[in-house]
Amino acid sequence: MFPILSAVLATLLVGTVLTFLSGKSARWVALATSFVFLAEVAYLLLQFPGWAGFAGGVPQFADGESYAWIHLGWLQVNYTLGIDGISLVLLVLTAILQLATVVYSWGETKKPAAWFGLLLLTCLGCVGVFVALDVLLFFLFWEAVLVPMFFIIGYWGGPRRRYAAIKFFVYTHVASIVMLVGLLALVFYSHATSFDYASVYAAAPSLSVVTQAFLFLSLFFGFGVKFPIVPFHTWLPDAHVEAPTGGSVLLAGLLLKLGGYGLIRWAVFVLPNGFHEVQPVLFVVAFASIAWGSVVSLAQRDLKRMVAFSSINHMGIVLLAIAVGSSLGLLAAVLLMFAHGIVSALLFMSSGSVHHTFGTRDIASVGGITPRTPVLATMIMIGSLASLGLPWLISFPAEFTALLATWDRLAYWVLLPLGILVVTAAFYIWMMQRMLFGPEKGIPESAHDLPAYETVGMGILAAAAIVFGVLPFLLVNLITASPIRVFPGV
Amino acid sequence: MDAFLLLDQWAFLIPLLMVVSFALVGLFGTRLRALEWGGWAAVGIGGIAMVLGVGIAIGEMLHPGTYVNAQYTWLHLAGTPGPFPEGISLVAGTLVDPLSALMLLVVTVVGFLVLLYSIGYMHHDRGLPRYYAELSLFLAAMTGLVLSNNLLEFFLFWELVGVCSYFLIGFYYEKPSAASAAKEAFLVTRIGDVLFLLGIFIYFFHFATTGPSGGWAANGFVFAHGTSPFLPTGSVGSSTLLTIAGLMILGGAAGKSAQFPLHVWLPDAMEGPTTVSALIHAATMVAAGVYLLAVTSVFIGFTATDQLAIVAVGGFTTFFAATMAVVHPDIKRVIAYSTISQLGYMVMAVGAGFAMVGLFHLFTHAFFKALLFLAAGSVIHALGTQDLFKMGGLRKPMRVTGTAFAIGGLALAGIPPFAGFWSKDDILGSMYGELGSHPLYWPFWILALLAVFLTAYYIFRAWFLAFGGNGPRDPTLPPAHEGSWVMQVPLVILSGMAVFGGLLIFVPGFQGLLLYGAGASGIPPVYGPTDLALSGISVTLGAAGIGVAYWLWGNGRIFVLPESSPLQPVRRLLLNRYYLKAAYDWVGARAVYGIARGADFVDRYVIDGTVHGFERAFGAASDRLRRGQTGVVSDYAAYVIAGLLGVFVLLLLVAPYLLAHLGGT
Amino acid sequence: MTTLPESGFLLLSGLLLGVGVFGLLTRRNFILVLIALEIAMNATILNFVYFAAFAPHAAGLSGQAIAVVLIGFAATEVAVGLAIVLGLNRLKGTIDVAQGNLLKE
Amino acid sequence: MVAFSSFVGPFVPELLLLGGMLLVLLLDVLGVRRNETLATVALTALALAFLSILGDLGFAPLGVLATVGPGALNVAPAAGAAPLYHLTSFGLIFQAIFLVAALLVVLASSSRPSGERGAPIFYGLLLLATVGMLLVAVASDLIFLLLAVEVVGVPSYLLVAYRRGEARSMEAAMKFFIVGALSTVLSFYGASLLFGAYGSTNLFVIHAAAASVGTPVLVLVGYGFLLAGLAFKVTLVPFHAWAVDVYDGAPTDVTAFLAGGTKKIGLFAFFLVFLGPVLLVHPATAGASPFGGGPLDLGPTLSIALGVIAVLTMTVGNLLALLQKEMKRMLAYSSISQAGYMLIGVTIGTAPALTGATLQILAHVLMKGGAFLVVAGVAGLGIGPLIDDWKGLGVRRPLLGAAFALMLLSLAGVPLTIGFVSKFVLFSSAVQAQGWFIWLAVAGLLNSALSVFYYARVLKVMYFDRTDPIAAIEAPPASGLGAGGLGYGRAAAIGLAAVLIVGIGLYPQPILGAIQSAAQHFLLTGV
Repeated sequence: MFPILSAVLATLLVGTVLTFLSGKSARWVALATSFVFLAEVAYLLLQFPGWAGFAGGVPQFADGESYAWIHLGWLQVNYTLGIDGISLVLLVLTAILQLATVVYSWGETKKPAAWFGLLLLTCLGCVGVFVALDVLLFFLFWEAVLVPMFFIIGYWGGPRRRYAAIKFFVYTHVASIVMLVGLLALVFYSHATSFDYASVYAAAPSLSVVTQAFLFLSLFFGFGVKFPIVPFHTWLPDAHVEAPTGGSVLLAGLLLKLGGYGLIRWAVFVLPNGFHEVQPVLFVVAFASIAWGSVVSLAQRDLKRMVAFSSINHMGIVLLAIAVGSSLGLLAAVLLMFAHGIVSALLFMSSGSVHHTFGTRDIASVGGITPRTPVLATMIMIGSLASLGLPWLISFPAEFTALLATWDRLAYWVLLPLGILVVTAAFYIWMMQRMLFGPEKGIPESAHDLPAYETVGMGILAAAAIVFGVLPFLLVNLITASPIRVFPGV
Repeated sequence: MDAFLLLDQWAFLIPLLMVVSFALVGLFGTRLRALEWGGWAAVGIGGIAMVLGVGIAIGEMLHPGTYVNAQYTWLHLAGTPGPFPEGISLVAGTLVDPLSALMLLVVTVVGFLVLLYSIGYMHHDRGLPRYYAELSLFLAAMTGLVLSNNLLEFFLFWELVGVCSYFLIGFYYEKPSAASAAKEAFLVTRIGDVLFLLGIFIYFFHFATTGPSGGWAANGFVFAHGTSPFLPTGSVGSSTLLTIAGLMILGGAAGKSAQFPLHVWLPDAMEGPTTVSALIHAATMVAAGVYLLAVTSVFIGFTATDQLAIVAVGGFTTFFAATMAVVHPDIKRVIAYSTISQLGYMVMAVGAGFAMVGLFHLFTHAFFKALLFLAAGSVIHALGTQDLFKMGGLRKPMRVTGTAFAIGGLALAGIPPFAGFWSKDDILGSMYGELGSHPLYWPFWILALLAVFLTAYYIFRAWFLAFGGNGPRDPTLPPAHEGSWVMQVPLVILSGMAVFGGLLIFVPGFQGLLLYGAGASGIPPVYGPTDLALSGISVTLGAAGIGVAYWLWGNGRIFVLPESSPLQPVRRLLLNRYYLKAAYDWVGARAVYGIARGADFVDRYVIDGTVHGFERAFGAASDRLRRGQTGVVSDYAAYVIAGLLGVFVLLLLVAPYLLAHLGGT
Repeated sequence: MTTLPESGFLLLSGLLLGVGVFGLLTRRNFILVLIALEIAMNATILNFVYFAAFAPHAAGLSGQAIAVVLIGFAATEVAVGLAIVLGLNRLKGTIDVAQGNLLKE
Repeated sequence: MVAFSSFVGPFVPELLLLGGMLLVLLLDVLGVRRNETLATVALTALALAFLSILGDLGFAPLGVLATVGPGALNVAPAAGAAPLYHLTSFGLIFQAIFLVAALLVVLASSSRPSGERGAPIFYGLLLLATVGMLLVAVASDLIFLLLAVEVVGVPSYLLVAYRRGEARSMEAAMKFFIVGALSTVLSFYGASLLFGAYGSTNLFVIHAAAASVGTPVLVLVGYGFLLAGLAFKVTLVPFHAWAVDVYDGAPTDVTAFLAGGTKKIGLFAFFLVFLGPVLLVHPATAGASPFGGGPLDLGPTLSIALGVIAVLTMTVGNLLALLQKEMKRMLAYSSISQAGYMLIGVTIGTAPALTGATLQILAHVLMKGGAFLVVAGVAGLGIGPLIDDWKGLGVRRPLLGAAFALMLLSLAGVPLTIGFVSKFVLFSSAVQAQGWFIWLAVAGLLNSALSVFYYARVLKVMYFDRTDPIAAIEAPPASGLGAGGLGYGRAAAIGLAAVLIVGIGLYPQPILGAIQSAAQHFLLTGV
């Protein structure tokens, strides 16, 4: 059959190259690429046959491809691709975010060719992570994402961008190194016949529970830093605050999702017994991240930094939902990843626009912007309300399911995340009170409402937030077309 | 006849219509040349909605106790391993039953009247389209909430009304006080919502497999099945878990219905336009909490402990809020406190198991409280101030308003035959019946009784201050005048309801409505001697209250509490709202924010500091080593020799040791 | 540890090596360094000759042959060394090995 | 004819290079000193040698060039025979790698300003050193091996100093010579001790004997001396101190040759000397361990020592590079740490590990050699030696910058580059070997993570730092050479390296396959 997934990757690759070469008109090429990519994802959705269940104890994938890559007998690496509901949902997210980001940064004047090229490259890496079904291939894309992001932060970023870029690169690289050790040990200690997901999946149970636990921990660390988990999160605020808007959008919208996806696909599914052993650790970390992210956000004066910390809180909930380790929890986790992808992207775009409209992101020094910039204010409102988990907006169904699952597993511990919901609401509402409402303050004469392309870019996301908030079931049915549906729970 | 039941199938049109209105006004409102047009559109659609609502209510009256459940499945997850073996399905649907019919009547009627009134009240405001859009959205959400046929859907609308209230309170967002009031309202109710969520969780899991056809989860957690509650009545028993669930529900209700201790937001919510206060913060949204309790008690049920807790909260709030109303100088806030207090009555009734009695008071209260607010609204509209002590002698220039306010006051004070009398007495009477079996209800019942006196006192204190005497006390005020007809018509209609609304209980259909469900006892015309005695007492208390008010404030008198009076500290305590607001502000602004700042510091300098520590450590090591590169060749040669010796140590000592003790490879 | 009957020889060669290395480490004059190197080299050569004669498994003449080769090699090495000495001397006017530290750290 | 081919055949590449060298010197005598001419001669010799080696390796299209019959490879000698040299496909692969290094350097130098004094000497010595490298790859006798190593060493002393006018170069040569000579003495001394223990310097004999005889302390001491002596070439810590000064002081093209080329012969020497014993699994019969924990086992003992040194090397190398201000020295330190990775291969001693190490060696030839060639070229553009002098280069010279960035990323082990693949295979083999070897993988990976820090710093300077326009770059290059002042030859060399880095990084299968099968043969005897 036609290798559609390779075609998708090829599209982005070619698009990237062309964008790099096309100088001034780069944005058009990038836009075209994003549309083609969108179309391909739509095609994937249309012809997605649903989940084929297990064969020989190994989960099946759609649109599978596999070609020999490195065969040394002891080292059997293949180029293996495939998707199920989980990857598909995240592909949809990627497509939406890519389009929105390209449109939003339409006005980029600083080396546009490189800018748009790197944007596409980042998305390429993420797509690769979502469709790769081979340990090496997965890790390859996983690492490949770092490089373009490094340049995006370092070249287009804010005043401390150099420091932030290097910190981001080194910090996350160290994490992926630990993860790589875990993956290699997983392959070789379980005597898997190849690096393919299937053979690893089949071989893993042969490992002793203790080994599984250690492997799970090492993988968890690798994926966790991407989440990020407290206390290994400090790369995130710097990276976000210094990164250019488009960079933050992809960083929060996609890169953080890699961690969640990896944890589910490569750790939870493959090492359920090890997972069971270390589950308490995950709970503790998750609670810490939820509480810490939210409480620290409350103290931030910089809008962007606040949103960054709220990401820690939300990804903490994702982690909690995963840690619950039930079918329901995993469903919630993926749903929430999608939701957070959309919402945080919207919020980062908003703070970017705030920055170049009012010349500062300091919440306390700008006020009453609503009359002057109604559209921007509306976007901020939608973003904030969605992010604090308001029903009818995308985050709610996800958080609701997540907490429902948590109650099922942890009973009254759920009060902690529930209580934190109030704090989360507090800092968003407080921010809106100070920035959007009240008498006008600190608004330069030059300030005018958003340019059209930014409005469209954010509009796409806002629309997504509302549509999927009213009809989350579109996503749910897709996500459950995966091993999640029958995950026995640990 | 059955045309009405047919109508029930189309109940979902009501929220839908209001959504349309929302979209219409929201998107094109600003395009319309005369902003009022947007308003009129909303009023028109609201009218249609009202007709539908009234129709449905009538239908329910003609066929008391029927359920009409219209739903379609949104999502069905086949049985997953874990908590929901039968699978989950989520449904969207409408349920028309006595409860919702009554609520629907209130919401649509008051809603329409307020929409109409606003045309006049808001005409000068440039934010008119936004106003009507938000109001329409609110009505959509509120009717949706009323018609919800399952707990999840209920919660969705529950939150939506909250947001609308948030935006409407902050309607004059450029006013800092309004912005902060909106924030406060959102956050305080949010606390309730969170508890509510937990309650939902507990119910979902506990009853996942209870009930017919595959259990509750498989049927979308709907309230009703056929013509009876889905969950078999009495399935609650007295389990601790469900007790906690019930308390969580109470928490949610307390947040929305501004019950102690989550009441602080409602008085401040008066920053919104008076119309909003009338509709949302008197008649409908704040009543949603009571409605939630009623629905829960009917379809799920409370344990005895829950009931006691609910009664306690309600009864205490009734009195507690009334005391604060006694001293307040702001006309709107007085009414706001009275709202809290009246909601307390309803909560108490529902808690004691008289859902319909509570809703009956909700019904009457909605009208006379809306009336009071709208009346106050026209006063504010005319004078531009809310301070009672500046007003005075308004009864002459504003006859309609003055009368309306008086009628509302009488109804509130529970003077027969005005509406309030019937419902409030009903509550006190039916509660009294329970006192025997539940002695613990006594104190709260007594508090509620005392509140009757306070109620009558403060509302007429307000009336005398505003309308009594001759001429305003503050000469700078503009000359008062009546509002346009759009403002007067609603006042008249509502006055009508405030006068006769209570008498509806003698109408068989309506009675049938009220007779439905638990707590059928004690509803007129089942008047026994005790009831009469009780009525006597409460009426006397009410009259006394009015009398005292006249004695202190009548004919333009101003009663000033002497500085020496032992009551001064009490007065201060009341004026400062028992310092609860201050306490909350302290917790919010000092404690929580302080913790946050501390956490931020730790994050920057301890956690991130550690990262930098690693950086520095490596740097230091690098420096040390680099100093070894002296550039002197004999040093390098020395290193080589040292290395040679090191290799010998490795080969002859270290490696053998490791091999011997660690077993090597 | 296994001992060769004539481990005295080993001692001798070891001593030679030690002297050479010590000289190399302590002498600052390039010429003396070269000489030290020669001494150390001779320890090796001595070893080969000696082992060829007395090693447990007699290896015939190969030891001597190697010794000869090594003598030749040592000579070439010294030659190169001297070339560098000259270059150094011409450039810096000194052959003090400790002088050169343009390059460090 | 048969006799001829069997005797001369194996050495055709060496002979070709010697011929090239003589021709260069002859041209010098004849007064032909045009740089291009000399470079062309050297290039031709190297290329021919390269092709003939590929032919011997039996690459289908080049089979005709084979100078030894395909049967002549990997044939273990008759028992008791003690050949001086032994043709293995593994050795040939290394010869090919060495030639690649030499080719890159010569190609780059072909575009150096003409008429420079000592150009003929440069090419001549370079070819001579290459001959030595090729000999190392076929040696099967300790003395032959060590002499071959010296055939590389002695010319490289002079190569460093061939620009006689430069004090830095001269000083570098002096240091190089003294430490080098010392190491030579040590390694020969070690050889003599082994000769004493086994009565032979032939590696077949030694390995076989080591397998049976057991481990008298004399043997361990001998191996210790050899280890120390050879460690000098491989720049293992603490035998590394000379390397940085020499790499720094030498003319950068020579540095490229030293770092990319000669260093590797040390590793091959390690393979020859240590793999044999490391592979011995039989418990030794004699020489109980001083700790009474059973017999002193030669293989594990050596492998532990090597492991410790490997970790020490990579760690210290990285730490030294961490804060380095000068580009050349930073790269020098980084190549020290890279040596540590390669040593892992010997430590583990399995075919997979050897494969990884070999690919790592090839990778290092391309990355580090290429990097130094870039540095030389950039110096030609009038940019200072400090890393900070490279400000904005990546933006101003996109292609050159991209190539250099690529090499750095490859050094850091970022995917889609040969550097990643080699590290991946190497560390996989460590994990696959299990036991305590997994800690080698952990140490190596953490080190590569640490190294990312200083590579990223260079990228930061090249791309992110604000640039004050440097006339030397804006204005037409002083050297007046093509390819924007680099010269076409150098540009070609750099481009070639970059292409190989990515190409092999994307599809390493053929090379890895060849290496592994060769390694398996090699490990049968360890020679």
